[in-house]
Amino acid sequence: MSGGLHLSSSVEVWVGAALTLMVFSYLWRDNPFYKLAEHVFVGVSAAYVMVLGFWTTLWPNAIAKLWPGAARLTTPEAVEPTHDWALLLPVILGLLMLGRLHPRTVWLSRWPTAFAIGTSAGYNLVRYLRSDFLAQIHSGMTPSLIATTGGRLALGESLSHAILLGGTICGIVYFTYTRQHRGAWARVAGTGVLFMMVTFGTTFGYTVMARISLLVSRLHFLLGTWLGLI
Amino acid sequence: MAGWFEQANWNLALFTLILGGVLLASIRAALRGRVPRVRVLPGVAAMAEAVGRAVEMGRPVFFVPGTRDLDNVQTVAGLAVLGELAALTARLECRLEVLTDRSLVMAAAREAGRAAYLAAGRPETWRDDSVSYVSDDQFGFVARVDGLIARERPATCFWLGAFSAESLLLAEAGSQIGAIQIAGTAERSQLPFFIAACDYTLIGEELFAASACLTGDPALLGTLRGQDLGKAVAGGALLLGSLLATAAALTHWPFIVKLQSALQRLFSAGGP
Amino acid sequence: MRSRAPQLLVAAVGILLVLTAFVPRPAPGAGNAWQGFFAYIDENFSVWFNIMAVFAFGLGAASLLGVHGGRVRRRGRDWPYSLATLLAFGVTLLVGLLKLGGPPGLTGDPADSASILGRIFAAVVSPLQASMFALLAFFVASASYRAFRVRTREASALLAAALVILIGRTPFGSALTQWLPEPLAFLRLERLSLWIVQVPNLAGQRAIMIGIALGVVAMSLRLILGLERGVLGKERP
Amino acid sequence: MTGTEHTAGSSRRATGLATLDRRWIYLALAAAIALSIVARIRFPDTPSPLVQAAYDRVETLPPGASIVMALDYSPSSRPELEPMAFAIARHAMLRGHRLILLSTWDTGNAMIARLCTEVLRREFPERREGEAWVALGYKSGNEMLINAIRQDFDSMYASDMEGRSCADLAVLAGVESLADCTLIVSLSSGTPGLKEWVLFAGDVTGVPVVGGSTGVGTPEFLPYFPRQIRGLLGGLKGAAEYEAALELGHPDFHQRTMAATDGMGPQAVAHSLIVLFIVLGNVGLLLQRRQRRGT
Repeated sequence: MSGGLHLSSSVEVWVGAALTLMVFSYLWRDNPFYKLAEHVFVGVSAAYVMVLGFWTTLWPNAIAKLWPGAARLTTPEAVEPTHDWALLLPVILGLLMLGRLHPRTVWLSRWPTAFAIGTSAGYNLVRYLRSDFLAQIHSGMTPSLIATTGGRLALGESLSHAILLGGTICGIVYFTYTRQHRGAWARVAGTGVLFMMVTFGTTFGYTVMARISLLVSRLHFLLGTWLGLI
Repeated sequence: MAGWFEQANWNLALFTLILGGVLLASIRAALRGRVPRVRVLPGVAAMAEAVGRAVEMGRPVFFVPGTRDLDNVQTVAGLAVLGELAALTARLECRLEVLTDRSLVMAAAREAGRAAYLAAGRPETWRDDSVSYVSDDQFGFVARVDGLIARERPATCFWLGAFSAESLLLAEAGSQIGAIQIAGTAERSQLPFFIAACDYTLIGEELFAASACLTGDPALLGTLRGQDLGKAVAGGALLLGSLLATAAALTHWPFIVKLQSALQRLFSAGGP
Repeated sequence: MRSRAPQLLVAAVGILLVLTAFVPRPAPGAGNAWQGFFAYIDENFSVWFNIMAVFAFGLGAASLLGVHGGRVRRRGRDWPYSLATLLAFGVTLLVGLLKLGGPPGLTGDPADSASILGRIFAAVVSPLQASMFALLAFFVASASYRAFRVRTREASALLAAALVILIGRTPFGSALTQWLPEPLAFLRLERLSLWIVQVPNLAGQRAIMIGIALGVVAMSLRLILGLERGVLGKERP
Repeated sequence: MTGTEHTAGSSRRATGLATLDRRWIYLALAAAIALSIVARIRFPDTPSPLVQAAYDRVETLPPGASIVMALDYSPSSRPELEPMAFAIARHAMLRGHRLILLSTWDTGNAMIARLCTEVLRREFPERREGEAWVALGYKSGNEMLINAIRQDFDSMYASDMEGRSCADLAVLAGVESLADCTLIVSLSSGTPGLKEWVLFAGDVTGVPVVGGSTGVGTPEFLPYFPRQIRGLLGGLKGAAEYEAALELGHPDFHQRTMAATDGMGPQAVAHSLIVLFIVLGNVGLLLQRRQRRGT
């Protein structure tokens, strides 16, 4: 702390520091400073995302492909994209979505909603079946008894494999719906819960460091960049 | 055939057909009266009570159907639960506040809410603006929701859908004001935080089962029987695969080795 | 027409997308119409979805203006703050859509660091995002204090695993247990945390993943069949 | 503000431990981290087996061995991964290895450029660019890039980042493809990254892979150790351990920066504090139980 304060002279740093403190004030309780930061944040960030959506999604992927001349407006040296009339479909669906703005045309918006729900169903069904069902079973089919190179039983490793297999199956049992969790079945399911709790504890423990880093870098900004203490 | 069907994905196709068939058969059986008795999920059972608590306290219920868009199946599962909860808030005349960070989700949530109030016989009490859009920005959304929680002090918070790092930012804010919180997500990295901060958490697949359990609709309950049969396949395959792998490694008998590699191929997730 | 037909669209889109997984990708410059059709769907439906989502911004904006505009008009509680939201929203939208500042005219990246939008991002959005995100450090601390108690068997398992990992992530974690003799070496913190990650953690993850996969498959099928009432706002029987 | 329980006066202290107002926790955490930043607290670290395995791989290669290092990360995860890149690059230079830098991420060029200016050119001026190391940079294609350079580097990289023809560079003499390299180092914060380098490069060619990943991503890679990944640096701690290993193994060498070790100071303080609060909460709970049983 030898140097003492060396306050920053940049307006942006001061704005950033003020906003940081306003957000942190929430930790004490809700207050006018937090409220102001929150309301500005909502307005700016909503508009920011909308602007990016317009210029980086709608413009190049829809407008420029329906009206190739448009591409030149944003990138003069660009090669004109080829027409893709099929893009009229999402544009029409998008316009139907706006039907919600008027009570009499609300029903129109159910078509684009249906399209969206259809994509969620279609995209995920096979993907999850492959990567979370087949792949997990595939990598779970490992030997439960491991022999050392000398032909003896590797006790520790075998035990670990057996625990892994047993824990997985107990966990699966926990998730069953159509059998009441009573008696032995309940004990197996309970063991499954214990395994899952260990899983959650592990993930939690591993995440703490990443979260602390975020605070460290914010405090670096406040103490260093703003106050010049370090 | 070669040009029509991706042969590398034969086992994926096989399992799609098997699971699809099992699910369809379970639905059919349930519709014919063989409705499975489903065990009570504590998180689902607590939902009605949690809404009732809000009515008693005269405070609102907050609902967030995740923070991803409508193409995420968890969002849709959250909305399915919202449909059932809205029917409840309609009957109990409880204030429902749905906050979304995607416009498409907002539209779908309004549709679900309106239909639920209509079905509950109270269409006149439904207001579209009880579902509002905040901001697509992850933390802009959180800033608003946390602020609202501190100000409106909801009695109950539902966090049902796909969440990222904001899970704990939302759930801690709710815990600070002592709200009853019921969460559910299939994002494995966020489950620990909901478990730590919420009263009830629907773990992974339970999120998808919640709407079925709430409605008690025979067809939906039928799919739960189908899912359980899928679990039997998974557990059986794991046991058999392990057994064969052990036998193959210890004995090296050609027959067992062949059988084991055949089973491995059946569950291979490779392909293009 | 109004109630049934959108459900057919859900089914059609869902089934088409499921089929894309089973149709071969056409070789470059070759492939039949069947392959070409599904390749187009596979590549473009997510783009279509995003285009639709941009149109839907209109609804989001309307909701935002409705909530905050309404409060300003009625002079409701906290209306000056709502005015701040409206101003922030309007200004950002304007300078962004017109690409004010930065590269000339409409050319260039809308969020270019020299543009006004880029500068708003750097000065306002970025510190706000980072600060909200940093709140997590505090919340992680308070949540672990509250939840990690030896109340039940389950909570104790959660606590034990988290403690081993947490202590193992500190520089002196491994020193704490270094004294353990070789037969008990498996209890040394670094080995124990590795074992927890590779065995019980993996078992739990695997069970959850298999469950989720089945849940997603069932949910998708229910959507395709139109069994989930509620989501599409189908009137109930 | 938390749901304080109403208990008899005698057990107030125990209850207090079990139901601390969360604002004390916030204050303690902020103060502890701020103090450890300002006071620059450092703790000596010891390398864990995973990091030591990575270190030993680099240490035991014969001088002149060619190491491919992929910097697959972006500025947001730079704090965790850059210290790894710096430490491993220093180690490779010290041991006289050849270093080939590339990336499958478009943000990778900037990351490679920082490594070149901050470490390679500045700290090892005698190990010349083009002879001891080369920055090939980013090429698009994701995992297809890995597939392509498995056959030969030429197909993707005709020149390095500064436009020098690769055919003229001494550092690439005898290194036609990934298969000719002696070690692959992948530092990644997502996809494509370590997993792809293992699946598409290490597993196929047999060239050993050593990896580094963000703290959050680490558990995913642990199952690959030790067969497919020969050494693993997990997050900031992994990087700090590598810095420690380098200090132990080459005590004469002065590391100009030890960003990970510096960053671990506040981390260690914060982690200890959280553990302390957990312990306090449980002590409070146990005291409460005992008192309840007593009355």
